Amino acid sequence: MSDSLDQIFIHAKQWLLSFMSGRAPDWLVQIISSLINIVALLGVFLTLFALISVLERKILGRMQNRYGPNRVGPFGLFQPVADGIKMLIKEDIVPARADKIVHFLAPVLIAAAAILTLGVIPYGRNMTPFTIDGGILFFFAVGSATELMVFMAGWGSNNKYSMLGAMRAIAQMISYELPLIITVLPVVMIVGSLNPDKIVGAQAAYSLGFIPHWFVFTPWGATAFILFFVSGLVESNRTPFDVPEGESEIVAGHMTEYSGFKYATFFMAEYIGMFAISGLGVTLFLGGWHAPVHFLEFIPSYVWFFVKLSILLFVYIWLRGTLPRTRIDQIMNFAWKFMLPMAFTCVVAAAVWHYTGRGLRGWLWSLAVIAAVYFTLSILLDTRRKFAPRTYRFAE
Amino acid sequence: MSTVAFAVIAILTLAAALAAATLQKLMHAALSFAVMFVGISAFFFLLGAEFVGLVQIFVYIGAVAVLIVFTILLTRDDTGKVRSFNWGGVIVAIAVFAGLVWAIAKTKSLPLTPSQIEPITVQRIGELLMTNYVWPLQCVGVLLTAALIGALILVMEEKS
Amino acid sequence: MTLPILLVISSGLFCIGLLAALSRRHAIFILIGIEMMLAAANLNFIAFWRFGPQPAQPTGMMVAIFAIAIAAAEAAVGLAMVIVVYRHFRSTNVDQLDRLKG
Amino acid sequence: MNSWITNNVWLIPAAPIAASLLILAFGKAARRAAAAVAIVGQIAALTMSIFAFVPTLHSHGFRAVQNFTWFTFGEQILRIGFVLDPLAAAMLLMIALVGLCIFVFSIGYMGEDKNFSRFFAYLSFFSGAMLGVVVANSLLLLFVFWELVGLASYLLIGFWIERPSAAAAAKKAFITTRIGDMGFFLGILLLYHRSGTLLFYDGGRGCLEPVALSAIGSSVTLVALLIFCGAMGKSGQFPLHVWLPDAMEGPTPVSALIHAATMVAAGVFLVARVYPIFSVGAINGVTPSLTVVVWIGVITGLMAALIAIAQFDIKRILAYSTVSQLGLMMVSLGAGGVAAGIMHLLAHGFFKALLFLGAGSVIHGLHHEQDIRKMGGLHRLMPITFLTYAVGMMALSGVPFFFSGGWTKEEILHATSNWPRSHLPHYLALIGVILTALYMTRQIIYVFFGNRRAASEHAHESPSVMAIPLIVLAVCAVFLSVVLTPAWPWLESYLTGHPARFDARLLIQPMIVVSLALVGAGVSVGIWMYRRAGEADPLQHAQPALFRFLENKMWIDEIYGRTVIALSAILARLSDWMDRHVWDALVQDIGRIGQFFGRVTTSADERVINAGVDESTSGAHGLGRLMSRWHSGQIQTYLGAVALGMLALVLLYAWLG
Repeated sequence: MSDSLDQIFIHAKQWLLSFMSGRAPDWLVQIISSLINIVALLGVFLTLFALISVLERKILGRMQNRYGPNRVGPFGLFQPVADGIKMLIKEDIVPARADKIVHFLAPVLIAAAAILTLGVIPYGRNMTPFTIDGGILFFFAVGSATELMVFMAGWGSNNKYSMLGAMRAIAQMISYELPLIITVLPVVMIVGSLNPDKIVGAQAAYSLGFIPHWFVFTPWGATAFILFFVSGLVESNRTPFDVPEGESEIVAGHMTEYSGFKYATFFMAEYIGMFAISGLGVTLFLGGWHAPVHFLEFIPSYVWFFVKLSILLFVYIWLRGTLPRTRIDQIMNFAWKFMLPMAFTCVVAAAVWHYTGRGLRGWLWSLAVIAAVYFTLSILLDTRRKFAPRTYRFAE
Repeated sequence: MSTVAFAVIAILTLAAALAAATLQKLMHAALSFAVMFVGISAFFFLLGAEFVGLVQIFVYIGAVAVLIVFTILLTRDDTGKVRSFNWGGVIVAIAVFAGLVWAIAKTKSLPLTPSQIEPITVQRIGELLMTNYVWPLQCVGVLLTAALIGALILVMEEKS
Repeated sequence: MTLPILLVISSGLFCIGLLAALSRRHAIFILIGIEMMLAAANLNFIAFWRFGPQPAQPTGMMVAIFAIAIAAAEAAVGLAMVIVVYRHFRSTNVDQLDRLKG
Repeated sequence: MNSWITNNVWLIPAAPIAASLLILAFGKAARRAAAAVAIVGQIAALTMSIFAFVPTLHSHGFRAVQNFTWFTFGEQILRIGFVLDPLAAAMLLMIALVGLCIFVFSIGYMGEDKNFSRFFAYLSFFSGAMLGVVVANSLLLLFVFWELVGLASYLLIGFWIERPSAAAAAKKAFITTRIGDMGFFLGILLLYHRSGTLLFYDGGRGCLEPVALSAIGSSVTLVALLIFCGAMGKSGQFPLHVWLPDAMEGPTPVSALIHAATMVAAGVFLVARVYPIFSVGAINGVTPSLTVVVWIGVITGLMAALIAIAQFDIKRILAYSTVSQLGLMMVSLGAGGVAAGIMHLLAHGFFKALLFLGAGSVIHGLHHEQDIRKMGGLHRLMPITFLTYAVGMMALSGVPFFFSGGWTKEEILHATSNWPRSHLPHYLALIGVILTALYMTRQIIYVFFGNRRAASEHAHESPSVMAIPLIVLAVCAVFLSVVLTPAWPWLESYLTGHPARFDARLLIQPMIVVSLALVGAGVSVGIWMYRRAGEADPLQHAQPALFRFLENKMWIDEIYGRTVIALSAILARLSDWMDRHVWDALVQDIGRIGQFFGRVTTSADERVINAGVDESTSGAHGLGRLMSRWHSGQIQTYLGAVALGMLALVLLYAWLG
């Protein structure tokens, strides 16, 4: 019973394809199969996008002691529909001096890249849309293209705010891409594969029946996960790292000159990027679609995935409601002086964990490595002085 | 199917390359350059070298193309507007192309079909990099570090 | 998809790269051309590996990977040099850069 | 038996080289650290050398070899390796110990130099390379280290680069030794061509082992002589000796380390190492190549000893003495006394380093005065230096019984007297011994006795950091004689592999008497001649023409200047002329042809313009510009030429294949 529920979508797809087999040539079947995957992916994530966009506003509203959208539909749930219609029928303005082709291509490509990254994440048992041997590498390869698109948006608009925003965005994205990728390294090292399915598979076991073997429960995994999450925040330009868009400083960064549906596309790409990076985090560190305890395995795998994804998304929104925006120099310093060394430490700690037998001993050793580097860094960076409560002196 | 895909990719790649070489606006050329690398990566995928294709996208689109557009931004000048094209280069390029094609056509022993192989997994590449190719790998690491430091020192503003 | 066609394509790419490197006056175009030629060479490596007698040994892939890494280093240094030259001469037109003495 | 060091001999040269790199990485400011690192590296090398020495004691004819593949190209596999045998072990010990003494001495001597740390980096580098020469088991690897030694020597001679004379001396040393190395390299190539291997010992297949030796065939004499060319260059044998005296421009510790104890010995060591090649097909121990070695050695030894009598620079005297002693070693090797030659080499390493350091101490004490005519009466002011110097002098002169040099010299004389080809080298060697005693007596009288002259007014004894190495070396120079005596020839048996027996009767031999008499004669003549030596040399008074001849080093430098160097200058002028008048004219003509084409196309252009086709005018204009810009200096033009060249190659290849 639970098994059939788990595989219900797989069976449905096979049922659909069974009409075709024998009647259509093989390549057509292949294309149809891919198309089904794509349509399903788009359907799920566009719905999720709509849902999250309204939920974010609701949750932020709660946090800021106000209601948030509550006019359209029950609890304001139809708000995204209304927004979508508004965006569609708005006038599409292209600046006169803009580089028209580039200006047009930027949102299209950025959305395409964001959606492509979704393709390699395993959403449930046997539910990876596209199995590539180097799936993780694919994710980052496509993800890194985003920078170019952001640049295109900034350049194509022929506006200095756009250009400034794009430059800021690229600078911080490039800086944080390093820790992002290096924190993935320990997982890849320990699993010995770049294939997301294998990475999820490596986290399947449980100790004593209730401690899952997720990588986040090892010292290096926990550290790497935190670093990964922070880098993910930067990569998706979310608060507290939303300098590129910084409404109060440079209007809306590289999206300043976009309106109507193009703007909506940017918005969507940003959210989808966020989903993708959270999904990757779930896959790499939080056991993918595995249940947190053994006896809960009867609940379908994709449910678990989306539960974990939702929790991560909630943290994103929570952070947005909590933290102020950081300065660009703080962001850069943090990336190069703290994130990068810590990310390398994770790699070392994972190696230590592996060679001391992956048991309790390895756990303690890798904890020691990370703690040692952490405290050394905190001394070197003089955090005690820099992050002490400020004392204000007023003119007397 | 793969023939059609091959033809499409070939046309796309060559068109993008031509655009990158001849477009008047530098920025457009740089973007076409990125498109061309997507095309080449697609070739790599078709040929079964997925890993190399991904690395290519990663390095060229994620890093080199961004570097190029940054450099374009930092070196904007008006001399770019002057129409400056060297027709001698065209002749040389065409001559070289003709020569190469002639040489290819003249070589009779080129195989026409790829032999069947197991797909090369990333794991195998990793093992090779850490065993047979470990010294080249180290050398490339040193080279990249040196290039990084060298580039930084080059562009550092002189203290005045 | 046969080896000769692949070779023709890659020589086409090579020659377009050559065209960019020879014909355009802007230094960045020369770099773009060189990168293109390197990419064409990589394509050749992969093609020869795939059609060669020993495709089980991924030598061609390995060479291509190293070539990509080296090309990246070359691009970084080359672009840095373009920036320095621009700062010095206020120009990136290689026609004007024929003095050995700065 | 096989301790770990026999399997890791490479660590011994690696330690000082690593120290050198470390020092260079520190930079200029870290003076104390530089000296400390260098000395630690040297101590490590010394310790490992002692460990390496121990297993060679246990069995006679011990030899540990490790070979490995360096690289493979095509069918050829190039293998290199390291070897540890008594010869190598004894050399290791000597080099490491002498080196350590000199390192310590240098702390004092170079104390005020601003490039202190660079000096230690070079010294360590040199020491490592020299140790590498000793343990190499492949002629190629040996050659690599040999060249590194040459490089280190170049850097150290020219250490005070701001002095033009030092720079010139460094260049001279480098180029002169390069001439020899050219021959050496040709010899290596020929050897590889004939025998197919460059490994010395390779389980029966190495080039010093019978199979390969017989494969070399008739060209073995040529191979041996070519290799000897290298040895001549490094060891300062006539006619390539001219660089060694000039090399004294370097700091004195350098002279001690490189140009007395170790590097110049490399040539002798090389001959000893590849001795099987020299002695292939020996009849009665005589081969053509060995005969050449003997005569070269004799000429060098006698000539240098004569020149040494008429020099006034304290270091130059020692330098010519070194040349002379190296000649003696070569004679010994050539005459069949391999063990005697090597023993003299080891003993010479100690006492000559001692003498040089003593000279350094004097120079230091006299504020960098090197002219012996301005010294005098120092035996009271610098007692330690004087005593140790006297020990060195007696060892060098060959005073028997108590000093190492005496026994080894006696062995050499013994070997030469048994040489069947001719007795002339033997007699000439005897004259050399007398001359050695003579010039050393002269030097010591000038420097330490007599009146205090100009420079010795403010002399002072050197600090202990310089005095202690002197004492250590002096003790070595004396106590080495214990293992050298004919009564208990332990070192000889160790080197040759025959067990030693103690036999006190052998202490008294005819040769001992002869050499005692010779030394006595030399010393007493010296004392008699120089007892009242002042600013002017007595010999100069007696035989002005002869003295001038000797003082000017027999005009060999001048002869070279008139012949070899003049010839190459003529050649240089000739090629300069060719460049100016032939090649340049050719280039200009080609340029004119290009211009002509340009003009042709320009006129064609005008007609096309007249025809009024706008598109093609710009094309033709571009073409015309391309043609007239043939020599423009534009990077893209060059790129295009490269592309065309590549195209030509491709076409050629496709056409041929």
